Amino acid sequence: MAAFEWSPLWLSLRVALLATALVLAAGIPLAWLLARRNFPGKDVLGAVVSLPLVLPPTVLGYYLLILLGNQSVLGRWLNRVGFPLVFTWRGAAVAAAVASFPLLFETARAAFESIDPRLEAIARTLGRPNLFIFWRITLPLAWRGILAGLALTFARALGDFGATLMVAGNIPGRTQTMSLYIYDLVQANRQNQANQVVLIMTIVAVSMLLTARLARRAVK
Amino acid sequence: MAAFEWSPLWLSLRVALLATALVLAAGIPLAWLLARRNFPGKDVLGAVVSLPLVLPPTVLGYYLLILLGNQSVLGRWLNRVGFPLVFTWRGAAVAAAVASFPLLFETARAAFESIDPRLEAIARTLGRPNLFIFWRITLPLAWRGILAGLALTFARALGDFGATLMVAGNIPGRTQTMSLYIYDLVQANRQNQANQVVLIMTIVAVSMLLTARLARRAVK
Amino acid sequence: MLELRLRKRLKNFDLNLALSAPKGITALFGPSGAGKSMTLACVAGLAQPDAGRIVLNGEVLFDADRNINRSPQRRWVGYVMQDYLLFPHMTVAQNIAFGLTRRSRAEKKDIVADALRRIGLAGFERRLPAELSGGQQQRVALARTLVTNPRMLLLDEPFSALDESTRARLHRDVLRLRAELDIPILFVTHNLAEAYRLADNIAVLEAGHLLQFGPPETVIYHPTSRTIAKLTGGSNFFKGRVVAHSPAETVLQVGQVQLVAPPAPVRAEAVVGLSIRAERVMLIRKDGPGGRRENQVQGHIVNELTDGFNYTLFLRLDDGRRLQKGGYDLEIKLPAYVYERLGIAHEKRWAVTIKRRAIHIF
Amino acid sequence: MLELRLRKRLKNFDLNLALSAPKGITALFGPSGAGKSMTLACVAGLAQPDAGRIVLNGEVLFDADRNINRSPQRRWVGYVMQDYLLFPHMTVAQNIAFGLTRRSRAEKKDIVADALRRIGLAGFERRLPAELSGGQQQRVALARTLVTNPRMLLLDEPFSALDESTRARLHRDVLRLRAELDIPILFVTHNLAEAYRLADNIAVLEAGHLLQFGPPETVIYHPTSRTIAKLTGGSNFFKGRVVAHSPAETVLQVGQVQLVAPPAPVRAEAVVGLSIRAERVMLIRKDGPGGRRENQVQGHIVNELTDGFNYTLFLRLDDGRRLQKGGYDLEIKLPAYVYERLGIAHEKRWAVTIKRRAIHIF
Amino acid sequence: GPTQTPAADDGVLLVAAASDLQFAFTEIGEKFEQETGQKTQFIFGSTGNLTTQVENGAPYDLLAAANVGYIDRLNKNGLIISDTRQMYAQGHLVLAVNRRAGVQAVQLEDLLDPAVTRIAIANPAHAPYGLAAQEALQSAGLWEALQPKLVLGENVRQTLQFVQTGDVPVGLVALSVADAPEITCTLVPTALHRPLNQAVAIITGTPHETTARAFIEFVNSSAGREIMKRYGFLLPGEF
Ligand SMILES: Nc1ncnc2c1ncn2[C@@H]1O[C@H](COP(=O)(O)OP(=O)(O)OP(=O)(O)O)[C@@H](O)[C@H]1O
Ligand SMILES: Nc1ncnc2c1ncn2[C@@H]1O[C@H](COP(=O)(O)OP(=O)(O)OP(=O)(O)O)[C@@H](O)[C@H]1O
Ligand SMILES: [Mg+2]
Ligand SMILES: [Mg+2]
Repeated sequence: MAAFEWSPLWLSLRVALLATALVLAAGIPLAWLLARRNFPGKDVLGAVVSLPLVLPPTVLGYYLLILLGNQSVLGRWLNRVGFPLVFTWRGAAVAAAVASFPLLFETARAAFESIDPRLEAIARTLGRPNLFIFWRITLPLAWRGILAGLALTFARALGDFGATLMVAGNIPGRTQTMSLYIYDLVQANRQNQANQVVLIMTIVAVSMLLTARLARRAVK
Repeated sequence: MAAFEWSPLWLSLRVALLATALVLAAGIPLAWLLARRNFPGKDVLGAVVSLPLVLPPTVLGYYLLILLGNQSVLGRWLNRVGFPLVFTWRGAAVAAAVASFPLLFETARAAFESIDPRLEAIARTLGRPNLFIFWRITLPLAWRGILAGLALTFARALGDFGATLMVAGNIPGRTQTMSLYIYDLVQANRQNQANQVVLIMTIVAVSMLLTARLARRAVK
Repeated sequence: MLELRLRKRLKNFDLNLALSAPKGITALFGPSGAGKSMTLACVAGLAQPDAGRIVLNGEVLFDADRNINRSPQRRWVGYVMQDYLLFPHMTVAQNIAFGLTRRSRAEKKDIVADALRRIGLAGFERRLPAELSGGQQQRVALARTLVTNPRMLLLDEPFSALDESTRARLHRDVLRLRAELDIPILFVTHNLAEAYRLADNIAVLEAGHLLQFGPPETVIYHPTSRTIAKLTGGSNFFKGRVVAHSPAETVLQVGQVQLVAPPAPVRAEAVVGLSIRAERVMLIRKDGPGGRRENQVQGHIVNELTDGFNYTLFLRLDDGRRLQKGGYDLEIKLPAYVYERLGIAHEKRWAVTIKRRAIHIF
Repeated sequence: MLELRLRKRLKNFDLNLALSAPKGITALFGPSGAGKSMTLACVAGLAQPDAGRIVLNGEVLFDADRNINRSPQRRWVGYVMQDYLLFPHMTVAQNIAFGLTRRSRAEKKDIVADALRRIGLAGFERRLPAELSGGQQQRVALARTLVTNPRMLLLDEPFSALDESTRARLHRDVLRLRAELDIPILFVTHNLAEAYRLADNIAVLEAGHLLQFGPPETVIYHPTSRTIAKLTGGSNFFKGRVVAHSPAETVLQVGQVQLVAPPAPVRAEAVVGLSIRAERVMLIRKDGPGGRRENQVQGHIVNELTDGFNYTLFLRLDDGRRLQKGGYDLEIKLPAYVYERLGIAHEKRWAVTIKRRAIHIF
Repeated sequence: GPTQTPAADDGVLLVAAASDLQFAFTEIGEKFEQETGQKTQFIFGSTGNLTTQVENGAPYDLLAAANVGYIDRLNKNGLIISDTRQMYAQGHLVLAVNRRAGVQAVQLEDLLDPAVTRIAIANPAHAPYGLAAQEALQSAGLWEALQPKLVLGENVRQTLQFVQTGDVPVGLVALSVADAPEITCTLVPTALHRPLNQAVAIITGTPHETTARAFIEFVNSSAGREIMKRYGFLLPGEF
């Protein structure tokens, strides 16, 4: 049996972390906006951002490739500024982020909606700016939901296959994530090795989810 | 341009609905158990059931195929009782259910954990059995989270590709869901038709998500 | 000075209120559901009136016509809500320090420790709200607001969950605050004694309307309506016909009795409402100085109640001199030691005198 | 009959309590944080004692030694929590009907309508809890529990958010319930008058311990400790030395004054605590019958407070006859009309008599 | 042997076929129906997946693999009717270049040009054309040097998509799928890699054995061969 390939694992973790960070940065504000503010088209927007889940990942990846590749203005611009996304690990992260965005978004929105708005209101009478209140009251109170969403996002990003494959290619050592590696092994009928890698992936994922869980327990 | 094929859409909806129902039936009790009861290994169990998300769907499908196909005891038994799963639309639903199980499970667990346990406690002093309390107090109070999880589950089931592909095959008219159809069209270089189908899929998904949203608004 | 004019549609009635609360303590008094809390919420900026204007010390906080609606942060109003609403994920110390801005960590710590000492919870810094008793939570909510030095205080039944001695201590704190800060304080309470003790003015609300506004003595001794008289502990409500009236007195025919009451703006023969304060009806000692007293009537005690400190006697007047039909005519309240000294336990027939000051006409 | 023995470790002290509450109303009385709510939670089965035993009418609800811990459902105990805890997603009607089992839809509707009428909220069936005022929520919580016909009632400050007249109406309801149902009712209150009026027994708690248990009169007039005397509205706390004692009386040296007190189980020369009830100190009328009274002293009023119905006077005794060092010696409470009749506003020098019954030794 | 799933048997012939047959078989299917009135339904996918599915009871009637190895794997387990196993085509590897990529590549050595930033091939780990591409590059002595430029597609179709979108200028794909307007192709000499022998077989237990045999016959008929040829396959007898 071949020696175990560690590079896909590191790459996967890197991709999943970056993707989760991206989702976090975009998803939390959007979720808050849709939970707490009213504006026309709000529900449609909410449904639209959940779309990446509905499309088959490969197809999603295909559209992303077209959007980010050098056929598009955006892609060419990214190329020019020296920050190309397609066929890079960063691209894999972007693809995974788009694919798993709804997971955080939806759970965070539900969590925000469940908070008693009077708690935020009373915080405002205490004279603190809204951003401060968001950090100190809203976010901590929505923490459970957000953490659940984060765990889902991270897991999904770790496991993303279709979108990553299209956008990042499957370049061994560069963009071949764990998911792609496992897929290749299974396809190549190297079941034993695949099982071994799945096992390692499982251990890594379970221990990360467990850590998150215990951290949540601790802050509670 | 060829006439639009409706059968994949109906099939997809059927598959997604059955999958969502399955996830609901299994996910809610499990989520409640993990949110409200303490037992050894509870955290590990919680992490393990989130695994389907981490595995690339095709690989997940591969394992499911082996588990449910006629190479396995379970698969042969299913066959004998006249309820085969592999290469049927029910199999597609099972695959989609497994793949999207963590979505409902995680969000429902977070929602259950966010409920003030004293509300359930006071309900118990009012003499109602625990199951009644679960139905009338716990579930409605966790509703937001559960609905978010359901929307995610449904969308994910609708969009499932890898697992369905492996377990159910991609048999037009029988197990070819929307997702697989889109994939086929893209593969067959029929971009225009693919775009058209994606558009319809998008409209269907958005309107279903919107309906759920409005329903949620109404009960609130 | 808080000037308030607001209208807000509620489920069962419209809140429709105009009120000027000067510096010092204004007690909001009224039955459950009168709109007291909603009024405070509007002032704090947590609820939005449909129409009206809220001005604090000349600054417009809200003006529906001019579309002004300051955010709660920019109103600098301290608000202690009826159900406390501590931040459940923060410790007691974090809760209290929440509104403290531009202070060093050490300063904050000092302020918090000081506040906790004052509310009798020194050493509770690291507790979570869920680990506090009801009264402890209430005090923390109070402290959380007080440390922010607001320009106005809104206190919604801030002592309802406290025992007498803790309450008395906090009363002293509130009075000290009033003296030190010189800001308007709106204070909701159901406890008339508390309102009287603390308030410079009492505002009586019912069903969203302001019924009366004035110093405690006025509201208690000169209620302008039966509702207010009831709310402020009045009893013995009757209807009477004006027999005569002069700048010196009003004479009323109540049932079979003529009562001399204080002067009032009434017309002859008009039917008016009146109440007789139960604690102002005097039993006449048999060994006391003789001579007929004002509004003297005679009867026997048919029932009595006590709360340990006071007795409530129910007196039925002799036939031919009844104030009303029914089991009894007059409710009389007297301290337990008077009850004992007069030997009421053994002697049920009494003559009583109703001082004219005890009678309110509205 | 509820028999209760429990021990539970809390953050700042241990709850350690044994109590037998017979049928009828037992008021739990004690300072904020004493452990009253926690005791109720243990009885209802919402908190678990570390040790002990809870027996209701002979049925063991909890026994740590025998590992018995009945579920709340099987305790049939009605519990109204301090913070109401209405089900936020249900209407008022649904909340109240929650505990109604085996009833037809129509029956339920009748029961709910009846309960709502009784708490003065007829027509509020379809409101959500968030659309109710604090006092309205409290009443709904009460109704929700009462309709279930429990075998025991636990009421945690059930009237704290209500105005006097609503409260009085509900008092009557509770008294009627006691008569009809004949079950033990544990009733937490901070209002001594309420406790006295409603309760058959008062249990005084402090820091998790039962200090005294007995009928209201006993607890109020014969407090067994300074804490209880304080809680039950006592004032004028002193230390005194026993000069003489006989089965008829105890003579105490308090400061520079000798006081004659009721007989008490004390030793000669012992230093004891005593309190003098403020409402039992009598001012001596200058026009009254002459002659020296019991424990008569002389002084002048240095300060006075009023809540509209009563005056509290602070009397400083003449030098050489001081009870204690400091600004004043005696707190005296009297009704407002007495204050007026005696003309205290204009006359500050008074002789007073301290009836021996006013003195409690502990 | 595999049990047929009792799905509604509508008499349609289910043909599982490798991705590189996507276009050729679709056309053959239409012709076959015209001639015989027999409907066919194609399931295109990676041969590996399709084989695994057959092993687990997929209700396919026949499998047209891109690599004879998979047919042999099934044969070993008795999952195909042995006598039906036969070669039907040989695939051809081409060098596909995106017209707008601005690179000139007509032979493998041109791939060394720095203008060729990336090269798409199917995944050699499991895709037959990927393996052929690897062998060809190895034979040409370029494998090591080109390693950093490689982007791996899941199958030939996806590999071509990389080139079609222009994100990868050049790819090594099957001639059978390379007919796209954005693409120019050059054949890669077959000598550079082991032959891409494609085999077909009927699955054991199919209720449509006769029809399946007819279909294989049709592929090998002159009409079928004509179509296959047009899509760039070499046919039995030609290799
Ligand atoms: N969110 C709401 N929507 C509609 N009506 C409401 C809402 N909140 C309160 N009300 C109603 O408005 C009235 C005034 O409520 P408010 O809370 O101001 O009463 P309150 O005077 O504070 O009473 P309490 O002494 O019981 O606290 C009540 O009758 C209540 O039912
Ligand atoms: N969950 C908890 N964990 C630890 N300590 C607690 C918890 N809940 C309450 N306590 C503490 O136990 C003591 C008794 O609390 P309890 O709620 O029984 O007081 P209480 O007598 O009802 O007071 P109040 O009149 O203020 O409601 C308090 O000092 C409180 O701080
Ligand atoms: Mg209120
Ligand atoms: Mg309490």
